[in-house]
Amino acid sequence: MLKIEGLNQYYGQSHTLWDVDLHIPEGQCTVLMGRNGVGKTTLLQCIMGHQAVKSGSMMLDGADLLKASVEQRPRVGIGYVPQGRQIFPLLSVEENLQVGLPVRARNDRKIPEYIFELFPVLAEMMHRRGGDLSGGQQQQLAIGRALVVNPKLLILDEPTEGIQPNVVTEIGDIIRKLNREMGLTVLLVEQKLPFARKVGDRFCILDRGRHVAEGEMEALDDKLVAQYLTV
Amino acid sequence: EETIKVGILHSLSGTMAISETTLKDTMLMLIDEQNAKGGLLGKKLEAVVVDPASNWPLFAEKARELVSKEKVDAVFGCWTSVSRKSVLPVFEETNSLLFYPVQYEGEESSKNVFYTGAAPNQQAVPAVDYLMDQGVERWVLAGTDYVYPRTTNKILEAYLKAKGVAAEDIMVNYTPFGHSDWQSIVSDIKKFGSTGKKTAVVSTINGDANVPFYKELGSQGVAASDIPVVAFSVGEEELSGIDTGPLVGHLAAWNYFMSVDSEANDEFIDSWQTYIKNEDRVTNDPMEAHYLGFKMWVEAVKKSGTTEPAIVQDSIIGVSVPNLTGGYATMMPNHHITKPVLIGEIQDDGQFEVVWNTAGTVAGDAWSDFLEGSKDLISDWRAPLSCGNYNVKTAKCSGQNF
Amino acid sequence: MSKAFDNKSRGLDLLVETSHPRTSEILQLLSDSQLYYHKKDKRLFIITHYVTGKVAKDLQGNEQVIKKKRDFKKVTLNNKMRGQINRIQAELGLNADNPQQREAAVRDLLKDITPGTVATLKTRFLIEESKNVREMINIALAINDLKSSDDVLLSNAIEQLDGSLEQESRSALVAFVSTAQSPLLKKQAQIALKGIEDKVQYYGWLETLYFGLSLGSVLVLAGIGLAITFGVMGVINMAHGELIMIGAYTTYVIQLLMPDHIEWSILVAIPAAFVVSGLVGIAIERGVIRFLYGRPLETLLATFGISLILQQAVRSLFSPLNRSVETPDWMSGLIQINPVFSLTLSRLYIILFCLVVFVALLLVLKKTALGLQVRAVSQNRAMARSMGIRSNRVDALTFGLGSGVAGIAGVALSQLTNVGPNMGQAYIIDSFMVVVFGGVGNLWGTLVAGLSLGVANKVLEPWAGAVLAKVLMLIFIILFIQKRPRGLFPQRGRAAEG
Amino acid sequence: MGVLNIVKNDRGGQIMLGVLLVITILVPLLNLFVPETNPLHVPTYTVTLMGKYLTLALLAVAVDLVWGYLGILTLGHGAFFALGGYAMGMYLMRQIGDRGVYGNPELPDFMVFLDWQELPWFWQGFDQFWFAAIMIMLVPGVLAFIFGWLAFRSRVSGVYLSIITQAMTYALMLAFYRNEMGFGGNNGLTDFKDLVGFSLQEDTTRIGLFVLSAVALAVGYLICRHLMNSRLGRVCIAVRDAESRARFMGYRVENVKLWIFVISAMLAGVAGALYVPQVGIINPNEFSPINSIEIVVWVAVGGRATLYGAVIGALLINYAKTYFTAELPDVWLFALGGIFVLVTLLLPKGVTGFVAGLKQHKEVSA
Amino acid sequence: MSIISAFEQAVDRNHVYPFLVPKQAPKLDVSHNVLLYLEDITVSFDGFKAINNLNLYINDGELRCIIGPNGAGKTTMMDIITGKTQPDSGSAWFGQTINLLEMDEPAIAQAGIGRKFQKPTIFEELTVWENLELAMADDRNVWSILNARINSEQSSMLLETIELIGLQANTKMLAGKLSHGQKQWLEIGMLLMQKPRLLLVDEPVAGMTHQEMDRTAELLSSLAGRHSVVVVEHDMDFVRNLAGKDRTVTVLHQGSVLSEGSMNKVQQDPKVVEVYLGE
Ligand SMILES: Nc1ncnc2c1ncn2[C@@H]1O[C@H](COP(=O)(O)OP(=O)(O)OP(=O)(O)O)[C@@H](O)[C@H]1O
Ligand SMILES: Nc1ncnc2c1ncn2[C@@H]1O[C@H](COP(=O)(O)OP(=O)(O)OP(=O)(O)O)[C@@H](O)[C@H]1O
Ligand SMILES: NC(N)=O
Ligand SMILES: [Mg+2]
Ligand SMILES: [Mg+2]
Repeated sequence: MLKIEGLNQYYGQSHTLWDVDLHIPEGQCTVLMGRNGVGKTTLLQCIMGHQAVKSGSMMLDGADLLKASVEQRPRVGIGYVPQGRQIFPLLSVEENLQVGLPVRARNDRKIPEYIFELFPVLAEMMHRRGGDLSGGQQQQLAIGRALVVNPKLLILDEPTEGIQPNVVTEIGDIIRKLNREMGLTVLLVEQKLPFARKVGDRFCILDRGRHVAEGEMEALDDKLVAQYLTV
Repeated sequence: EETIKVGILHSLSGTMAISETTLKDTMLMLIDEQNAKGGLLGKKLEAVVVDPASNWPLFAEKARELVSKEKVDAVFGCWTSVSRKSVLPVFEETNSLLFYPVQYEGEESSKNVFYTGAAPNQQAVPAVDYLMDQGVERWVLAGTDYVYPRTTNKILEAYLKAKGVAAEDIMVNYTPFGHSDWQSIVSDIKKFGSTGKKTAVVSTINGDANVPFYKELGSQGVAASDIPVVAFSVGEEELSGIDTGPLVGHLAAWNYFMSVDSEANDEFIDSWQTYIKNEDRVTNDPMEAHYLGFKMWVEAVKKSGTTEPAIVQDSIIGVSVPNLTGGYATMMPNHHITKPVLIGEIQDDGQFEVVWNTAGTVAGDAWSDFLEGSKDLISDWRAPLSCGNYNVKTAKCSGQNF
Repeated sequence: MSKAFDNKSRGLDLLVETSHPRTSEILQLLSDSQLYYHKKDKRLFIITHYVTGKVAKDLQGNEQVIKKKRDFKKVTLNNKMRGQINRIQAELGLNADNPQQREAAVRDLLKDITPGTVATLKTRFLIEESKNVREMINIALAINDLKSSDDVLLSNAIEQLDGSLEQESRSALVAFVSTAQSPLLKKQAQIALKGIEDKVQYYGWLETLYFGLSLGSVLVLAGIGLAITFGVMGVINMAHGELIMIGAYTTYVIQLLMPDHIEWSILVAIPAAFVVSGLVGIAIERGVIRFLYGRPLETLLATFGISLILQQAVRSLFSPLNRSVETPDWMSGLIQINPVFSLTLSRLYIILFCLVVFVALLLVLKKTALGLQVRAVSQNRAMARSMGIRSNRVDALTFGLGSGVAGIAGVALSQLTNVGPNMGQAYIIDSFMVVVFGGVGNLWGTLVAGLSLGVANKVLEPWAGAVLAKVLMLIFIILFIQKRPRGLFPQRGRAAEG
Repeated sequence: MGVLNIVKNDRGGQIMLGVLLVITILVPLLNLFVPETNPLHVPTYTVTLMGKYLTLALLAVAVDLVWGYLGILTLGHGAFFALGGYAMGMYLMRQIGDRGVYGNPELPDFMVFLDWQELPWFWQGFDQFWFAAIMIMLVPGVLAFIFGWLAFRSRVSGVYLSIITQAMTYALMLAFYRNEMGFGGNNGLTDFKDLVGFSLQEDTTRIGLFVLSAVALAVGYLICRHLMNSRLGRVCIAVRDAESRARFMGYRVENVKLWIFVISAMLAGVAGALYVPQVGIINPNEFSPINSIEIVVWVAVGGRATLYGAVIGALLINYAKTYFTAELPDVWLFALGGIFVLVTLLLPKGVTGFVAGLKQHKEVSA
Repeated sequence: MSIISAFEQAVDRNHVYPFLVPKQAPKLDVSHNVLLYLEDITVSFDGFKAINNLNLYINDGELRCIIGPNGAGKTTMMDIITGKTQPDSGSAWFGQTINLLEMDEPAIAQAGIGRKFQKPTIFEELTVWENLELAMADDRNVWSILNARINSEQSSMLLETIELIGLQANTKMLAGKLSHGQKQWLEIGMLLMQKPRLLLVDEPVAGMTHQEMDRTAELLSSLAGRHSVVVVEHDMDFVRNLAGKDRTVTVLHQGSVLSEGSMNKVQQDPKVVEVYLGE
């Protein structure tokens, strides 16, 4: 579905991503892994258009994503749950969700019910300001908000960070459900191995800005872990 | 080719641009005309325009620039008293000439400044005389809180009391620059004026504050026949920015009105409207003052055959030129000039109709006879006295640097 | 000069004495300054528009074309004569058909009650049908009766004047108290006077409140556009005042374009000013501000530059002089509630207008998709874009909205104050003060802040004077912000801190 | 040497101070010893003008200290400048003595003609230079202290702080416009004659003031640089970027802010005091909020949080003003406004940031 | 106070006004071996009780793990201890003598309570080195920080810490440019530099790899004893690792303590399983 080739990115003078290739097959859940600071978030930001790309190509379902502006990317079907959640702090929970409505089809501009089934806490906190929620609640809101745009590809940057264990399990279940039952393609950045193993179909490892390994989740062995994921 | 440089020091931006820009244009016109007549002493006049931007320190800087850098022979400029005070030391230090065209509070006479606007005795006092004559018994002295209104009102208060007006029949009110909400004050004036005694407002309200003031008078229904307002800072130019419909009958005291019927005036208006390429442009009193100041300077230069300020300073005293109202203006030894005093009523076309005028001209008085500190002072720049503030009691010329 | 006026004045008296049927018509013409005389033959003419080419009618209705500007001369009046005419008209008005006119006529006569007027009033009273007019005549007669020495008559007169708010009643009572012989009557008059004073004081407070609300509305109107560009979008918009100014100039231009429909020009000017200022705002946003998001302090610098440019542009385009904007008739005048309390119409409209603008804006921000998008963008631009919000469009529209509202404020201000190149500067400081005092980003805050500052200012003004009142208000704001460091209606909770 | 140590790592400062030193030595020489006919002659007019610019540059440095390093966008620093100016003005007024137009040895002219009978208490002492010199620093310092003590303790910050600083200067402006305040109202204080015995009309006095301004700027700059080199400077930046974090680390943020604010106000006061004798007038307009906003604009044009950027910005804009108001009197606001807009768009870090960027670029490509 | 006595006081040059007396926290006294007392604390936001009658005691030198569902009030509890939030009722004492509720944030920090935030907060415009320098325990009044110089002892401490947090390569880098995980480490480093008596650590390992988590656990364990440490974390592996067998774990739920005891005990508590652990 998403095909990235030869991607290079710079922060000012410093070269952060080096010739990154990344293939996200349709309908699968790909987990992007790597140590702190290797450029995972940066890569996602390139996909979302928040970081300028120096060279390389990026195709979504055959269409050139690099030509799309930031605000078009959700329209072509990308939902984004950023690292650090990025909730609109002064909007209520409901309004946070409503923000994505204009992306939806004209006759279907309301928040889908299933979001509240996935995250009952959101229904409970409907009128509280997003910024007042606890970290975990915000994370759920961020996922819910990304679902409002009806994405084909859901991108999550460390969504379990700061979430209570049973909710982590739940989020895992939900990601799987979205992926397996609703057919959403998922790109997940995750540091926690057990979680990654549980939800991911495939893995993909970055190291110091380079793409160094990928494969089916089963192929992620101790050697790779030791080489790229431990300090 | 050598020219005679004339400096023009009027704000073209900032709060005072509204009044002063016209004076810059007037000066340019006068200089053009003079050049068309062949210039002066066989040389062309050259105007040097700078913009002191309604900023008082900048006035001093620009004045120095004109005198020291541009080497102009005379400067025509300033509107507010503070700008004049700011440049005064520069002109005194460099011993050069400034022509100041605006009515002011008096209490000044500099060797280097020629005051072609009215002193209080040429505007305020006659206006009050007129109103008294019309039966006014209660007085509101309303002004912007700065030196000109304060001094003028001080003089008027002393004058009114001397004429037997009781203290409770005088209401004094000051407002900040650019005051825009006049509701309470107009309402107070209304109340003050509703006791049965004939009441009038003497307004020294300055500049931008006038429009909202008159609008408020209009909307609270204060008609000129009930409580007339006589203003010293509202002329044709100011009226051109106000809907005059509700103001008909309110008064102003000046030494010139555009509506005055005289040949010289017709000619002046014609050349102004031609120069500025706008048939609707009005003329006003400070313009006449510049007109007079410029003519006097030209005469004085011709008389002495040089533009040297030190010499022109002496030769200009006593110079007499026709004014625009059909009389003559003479430069007095105290550097003020003689002027007729006119009272006009606002008409709905934004003009003033003269309803009263002095029989002849009045000489400007640098030092008011109604102020404790200055009633003993006189000014005479002719030798041997050569002093702007000579105390007749102590027979001393208070220490000035020259 | 004044001699001439004295003669004219005597002429008027003569005219009245002849009780010519056209007396009142001529008086009206005089006070409307439509009466002219031909310079040569001294005949009187009626001229409605003194323009060469139009016709002048003489009193017999013969027409004559105006050929030269100086052929005719207006019959001028001075204030004394205007007073005289008013008075004569009042006496004539006593027999007018309209009861309000008759009441006004009696009220005019109160100023100077002579035996002659007493007689006229007494005759009128017999045939008068309107209750109000009879009441007014009674007051006039009572004032007259206070001069008598008959105790019963006096007591009745005092009773009649009790509660009357006419200034003349009060003066008459005050005069009576100071000279009264009978202690009993004196007491009675004092009580009546006290009652009147209390009432006057009460209305005085109402008046202060009204003045305060109207000043407050001006502050709110001036500030509310800024509450959007600055409060919501975070642009320190120093050009806000100039956007107000552009709205005011738009009003002026509209009036120039429709000189025969001044009445309606204001209604046309409101949308026009919104559009013009809005477009200028959009141009500023697209041209400059959009490069500065995330650098709020730099918007200060750039918009300060823009404000200088706009000021000078207006100076170059329209001249540095103030422009005259007329007030349509339906907006001028006042509603006289009673002799000591009246509402000026223009202010009343402005209060209402302010509320309408406020409610409209509130609805836009709270109830529309645009409103939600605006808030989302202002809180987290990058994330909003990732949710599909076209932030460019939203920014331009929002800035345009705020600017347009500033333009509307300009229309309102053109009715109250100068329309000139400096007018923007006069409002920018106050606008920021109001928005910040209310709490940045909160429209309600702006409303409450503006109105309460207006009222407080008007309460302070009588005893502190206009200058000190303003100084005290500023000190109050400084101290208030110590108590509530985020304004009247602060953003609360965790969100505001982070 | 201490001074060199302070600017050890400060290229911009070194250059700026170097140029300042050269000018300070050269200009008086060119004024006094080069004949007027020589093109190299620097007229007194120019010397005074430069002296004025230098005082404004010192003011800009004071603003940069609190805005650039502490993040306090002050829109009221003109007030401290004006207060310093008034303190100097009062001294200069008292120096006039009986040489005023009314010849009153005690009262300034404006008091005489408004019929004041005696000198108000707050004018006492200003006939002594040492007293005035103390007041020049003390008055702005105390006002800044009271204001800052209230505001910082209540944690007023951001635009709220900016607006109340603006309210402060606005209130002072209105108050000083009142004639009853006893500071000459709108006309302010003028007609100064001499300063510690030197006539203000003498060229040598003007040169002295110019040199003094240059020295004040240099000393002010070094003080600020020294402060910012210290750990205190880093705490300032920490406070600017994450105030509450600094608090949780145990720093008394309000004290840090307060002292920097007070120091900055005192520098502004000194700048004002040197400004007044050179321009010859002090009037309430100096308190006007627009003036204070302009100062911030100078700093932004020069480049924030560099100190020397403030100097460059102040000199550049004020020179541009002098130049434009003479050369383009009718349209100069277009030019000045245009500069502000363009600088913001094209040089987001101000002139110094641009130059630094150029250099970096060169280094990288080299 | 009568006017006369007020006047006398005003002229008495030895009189010291209370507001002039520098607020000096009393000396820390842990004679009862308890470092932190939170008793009956309640906080509500717009009617919502975030903390409800909370009682919590931390012993001197203890390492305490606190877990609990999202929104249980863990962060709010830290806000109260560090002076950011004032509780509606209850008391908070640091040792026997220091009343935390009467002190503001800097005073509390100077008394010896350090904190790491849930969302990493560092000074983005300062370098890593400078961040750590500012955090370093030292005199904090304005005059001292103006004259502060880093001595060799402090310098080596800085270097040690930088090595410990693995940012040697980034010493001169502006902290704003670090990645999320690096910022976490930097903030831990800053906490260490502060040498607090009590460390409050809110979700230190969010965004770290497993191995880094182990290192962090090791680090925090090594601090216990000399310092008291309160750790809030959702990662159960990390908590298990940290708590070992005998350290106390507290479970917060809806603003009060749901369960307390050893990890084993807590893990088996059905209430905890239901609201928090799941499965
Ligand atoms: N705005 C920026 N400017 C300069 N460098 C940056 C910026 N943002 C990130 N970096 C650097 O780019 C590198 C990659 O950062 P990125 O945030 O993509 O890492 P990450 O893999 O997501 O790490 P983590 O797991 O800690 O979130 C890091 O070394 C970081 O220091
Ligand atoms: N300022 C506030 N205004 C309103 N509600 C608040 C505020 N601060 C916290 N809350 C609410 O209080 C509750 C407790 O929040 P807190 O952040 O302490 O939870 P937490 O235990 O730290 O959760 P997490 O593990 O997700 O970080 C939450 O429901 C939150 O929404
Ligand atoms: N002189 C005046 N009007 O300021
Ligand atoms: Mg990341
Ligand atoms: Mg938390």
